[in-house]
Amino acid sequence: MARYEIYVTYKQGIFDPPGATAERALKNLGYEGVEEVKIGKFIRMSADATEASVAEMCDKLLANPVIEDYRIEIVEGD
Amino acid sequence: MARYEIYVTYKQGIFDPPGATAERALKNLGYEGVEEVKIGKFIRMSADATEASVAEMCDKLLANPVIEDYRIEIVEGD
Amino acid sequence: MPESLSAELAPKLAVELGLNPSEYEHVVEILGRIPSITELYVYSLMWSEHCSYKHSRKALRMFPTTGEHVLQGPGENAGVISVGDGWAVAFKMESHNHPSAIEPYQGAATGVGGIIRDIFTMGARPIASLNSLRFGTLDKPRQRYLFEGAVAGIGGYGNCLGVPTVGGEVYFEEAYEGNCLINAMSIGLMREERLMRAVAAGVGNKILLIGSTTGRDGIGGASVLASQEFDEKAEDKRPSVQVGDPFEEKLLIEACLELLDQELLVALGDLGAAGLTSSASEMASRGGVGLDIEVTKVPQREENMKAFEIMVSESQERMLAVVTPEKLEAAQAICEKWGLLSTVIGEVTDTGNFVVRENGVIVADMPADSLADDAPIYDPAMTRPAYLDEVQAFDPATLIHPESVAELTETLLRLLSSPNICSRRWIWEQYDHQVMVNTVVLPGGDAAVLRIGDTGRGEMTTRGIAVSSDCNGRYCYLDPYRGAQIALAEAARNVACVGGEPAAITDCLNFGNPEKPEVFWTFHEAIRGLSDACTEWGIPVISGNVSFYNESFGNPIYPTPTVGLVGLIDDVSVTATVAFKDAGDVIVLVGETFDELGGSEYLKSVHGLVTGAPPALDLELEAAVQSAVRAAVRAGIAKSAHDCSEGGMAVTLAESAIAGGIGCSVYLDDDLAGVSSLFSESQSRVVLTVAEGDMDGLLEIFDANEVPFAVLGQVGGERLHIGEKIDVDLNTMKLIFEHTLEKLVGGEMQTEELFEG
Amino acid sequence: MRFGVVIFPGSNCEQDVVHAAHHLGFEAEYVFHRETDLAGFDALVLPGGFSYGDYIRCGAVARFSPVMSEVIRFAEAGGPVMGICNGFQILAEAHMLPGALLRNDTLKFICRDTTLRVEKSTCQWLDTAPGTVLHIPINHNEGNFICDHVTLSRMEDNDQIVLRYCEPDGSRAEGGSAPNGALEDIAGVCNERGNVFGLMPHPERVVDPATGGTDGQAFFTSIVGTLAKVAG
Ligand SMILES: Nc1ncnc2c1ncn2[C@@H]1O[C@H](COP(=O)(O)OP(=O)(O)O)[C@@H](O)[C@H]1O
Ligand SMILES: [Mg+2]
Repeated sequence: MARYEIYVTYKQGIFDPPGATAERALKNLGYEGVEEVKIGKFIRMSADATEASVAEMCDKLLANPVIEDYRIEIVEGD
Repeated sequence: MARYEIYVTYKQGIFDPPGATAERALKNLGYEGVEEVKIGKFIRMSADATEASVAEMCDKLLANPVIEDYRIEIVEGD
Repeated sequence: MPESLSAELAPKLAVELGLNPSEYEHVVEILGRIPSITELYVYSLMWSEHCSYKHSRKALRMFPTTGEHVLQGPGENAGVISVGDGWAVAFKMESHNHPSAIEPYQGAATGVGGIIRDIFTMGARPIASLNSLRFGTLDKPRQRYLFEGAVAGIGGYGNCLGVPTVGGEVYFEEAYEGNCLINAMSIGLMREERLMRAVAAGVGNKILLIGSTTGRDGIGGASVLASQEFDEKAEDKRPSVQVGDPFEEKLLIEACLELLDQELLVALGDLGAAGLTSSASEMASRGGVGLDIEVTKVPQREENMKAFEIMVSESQERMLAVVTPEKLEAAQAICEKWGLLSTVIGEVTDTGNFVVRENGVIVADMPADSLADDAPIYDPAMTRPAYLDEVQAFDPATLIHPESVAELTETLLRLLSSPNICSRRWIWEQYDHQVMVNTVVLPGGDAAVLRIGDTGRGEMTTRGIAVSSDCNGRYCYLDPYRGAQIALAEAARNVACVGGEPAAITDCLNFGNPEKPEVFWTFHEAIRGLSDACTEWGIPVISGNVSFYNESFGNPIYPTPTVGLVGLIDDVSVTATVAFKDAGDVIVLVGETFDELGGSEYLKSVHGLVTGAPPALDLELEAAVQSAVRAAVRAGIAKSAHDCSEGGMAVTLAESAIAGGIGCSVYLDDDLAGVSSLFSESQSRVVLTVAEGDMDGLLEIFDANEVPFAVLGQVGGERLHIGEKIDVDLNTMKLIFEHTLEKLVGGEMQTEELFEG
Repeated sequence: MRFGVVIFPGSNCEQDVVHAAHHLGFEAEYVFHRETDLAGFDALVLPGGFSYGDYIRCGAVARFSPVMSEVIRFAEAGGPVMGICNGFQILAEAHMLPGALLRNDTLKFICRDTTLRVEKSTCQWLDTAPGTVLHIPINHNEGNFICDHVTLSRMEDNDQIVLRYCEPDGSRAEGGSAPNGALEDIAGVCNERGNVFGLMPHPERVVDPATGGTDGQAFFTSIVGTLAKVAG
């Protein structure tokens, strides 16, 4: 059983409406030094599976290859 | 200018329907060893701001302190 | 026998859980011993204000609850009326105020989820929702956050279910700043014979828990949030916020309706406030039977949950069914088909006791009927609040009023930019209001109209229902008796404007702390007013909800008895909207305008005052006006119909012109000062338009109903022209009217600036 | 003419589609997502809704329902498939149609009438003349169509863009006419062959004049002509 953390983000060049809106809102709140806010997904799971198998889960379901990239990290294994 | 990564997740004990759905879907796809899938937000930004100030942004806007926790990481500073 | 708490601990815990010492003594008396911890939790919740109506029950008996259409009155999960051709409609309104003040999106979403469960529990398919909202003013960021979040939550939940949200109302007033109101109404449709009641029966039958897993979310929510005053510490109660799962609810709807279609259930109940406890004990006490539940069978999403936690958890999207052993397998197969968990957690017994076991060991054993029926009933003290004399004595004539055409026109624009009057498009565009393809009259007018029928099965009718929810809290603050009557009058008038005949209402009575005599007096007066009008007009109350302790920082909200009304329409192809249609159509006022500026939006927007006596209401005249309007609409004569409410005649005309994209030219011949003529909120008025050739027919209808009326002028042009009073072009009005709300929400400007800009 | 209307857990416009078909005199039947036999249907519709709650991404889970491999087979054999709203999202997730649907740029759910311009396309589901402006409501949170440049120019070259949001006069506003931020105002696209079609607006809501209008009728009637041509 290992614990995985998966980061799903929009591909370079894909406009990210929530990120853009958050950036504008933060600036409105007075945080002017904020830039390039991007909002993606952060998925955690425990899995009796190899990293390759987790990558497969991402390719199939957890990320959409047309618009998203992902990165997998193993937090702890045993 | 520093780059921050922020991980927003539901607080302990709060039900996470997207996570539960993902878990069921993965199991249906044959990944039976998957457990405790939780889906949160992964936010990246560049900011000319201190970590304390980023925490403030989280409290005010990026996370919902009533139901979510967050963690901030500095990726690179200068 | 379950293990009692210690004699020292029990009374202390009882107080902490909200039971007062005499209520605790009563529990001991019923049980003949000191309660166990599970029992104490169960009683404290079942006897909480929210579940037991202990302060309101007596006053609610004033309501008339029977009538020709009523199939099920108050007492079940929702009321049901027959709407013709064997079709029946179930409906109810409920508050989710306090959870929404903590977390507006989830609070509002789970509010919608809860009321919709009440509807399909009755065997009806939810077909429409309405929402009645109150917030503080939008110049405060927190209020914008609450408003935006609540609207998103209502949409997020209802849209996902595929139930159209077709109407509602919203007001922004300082009085709601610390305590917003989120009242959700749901309406469902069924064949009459399918009506289901949550009555457990049949010794040996299985108790089936269907739907989501049980967690610690919302533990004690009902008693903690809804049964005490709301203060700044409320944020500490965070863990009790629940996250809604509309997807699960959608599956529950489909599965439960299929279970009922196939006649596989003996009883069905939803798990709402106080969770398993209230649902199971109500089913048992209604059926006069006992239940035996094993808590370890309940599917749990968290570890090490205690028996009492499982019993009182308010985890959402769960239903409880009673099934005979023979039909169990078939029933579970349907749950499985819809991807839902279903678990037998107990059995119906003949003991009359509600027994809870943990691994076989009894942890609670209570007479089932004592939970529902032995709850305390109070007769709270009442005192007429002193402020009433002062406000009612105020004479608006003592103020300096605008008089010139320029001033009056500017005043109208100011009213059109009032957040309480401007277009609500920003709200309803976030709601799917068309799914099920039965919405005949969309939001944006007076009442929404829905066609009756099951499109999915091709069982269509020409019948329809008209629905509206209304309550002007300001009027109720200035005079709760009259204010409550006006709430009903306005709802009924809105329904008359689309050709509907009022059939029944539901209500949601939002008030402050009932233990304060002044608050309770307003509550009692509101019910009395509503009851008197309901009786006079023959409109029964078939369901409702009381929400007390709506206070913040020690001040009660305006008394807000929201009325949700359902009216009947025989032929949905003949209805009317508020929009002016064609140039040359004659504009007619049904009813009469009086010098009644008390409590008006004009006094508030222009003078910053909430005072004066609210407009008078003549019950007989109101009924006659509605009947005349309904007849004109049903005869196909009325090309538009719009009632006068907040903002008065000028706003009514402006709204019809904006909606139709065509102006009008009228003259108000009423001997009143300009402001009264234009902005008075006199009741029992409706503006109709008819083709010139239909005037004779219209006059006949007026004659038959003996209503006062006046011919005001004609539709046409691109301006709103009110002789000697107002002259403004349509576009100016439209821009202000249509965009105020989104701009205020965006924090882009304050009302004042918007107007100046 | 017999439509199969596929129900996924969380679909909620299936009865609307069936009603539209019935209103126009066609047969329509529900197909539950676990079914694997599509024999007897002339055309398939994937209706709107929130399949699997739209969790993870709209359409992401539904794509793996048992019926989907049959839907793909049906389309590959030339059978006409139309995805409306969530149905479009599912077809895109299943790579039966190009592109993806992001969150509306307003970050708000939008339910309102829109004006759409019919483009010149190979779509078998719509024989309305290019340039015609139709009034059809939208109802979605994620209808912001996007694809990469290569895909876009390929779609343009192949006449795969079927519908664009437009101004009431048929023109496209400079800053875009799409209420949701969609790339190039795209509201509906088809595959190269023209038999698989996805659109965000809801034509089924404007088929029965009692509750809407009639501008959506062509989306159900055109396919009859197409199929007749193929058969003939
Ligand atoms: N919260 C809301 N949700 C949905 N529709 C709303 C809401 N508030 C107002 N509306 C709609 O906006 C229109 C105008 O509302 P309102 O001014 O309260 O009408 P009236 O004065 O006729 O009761 C109505 O169609 C109403 O249903
Ligand atoms: Mg009205």
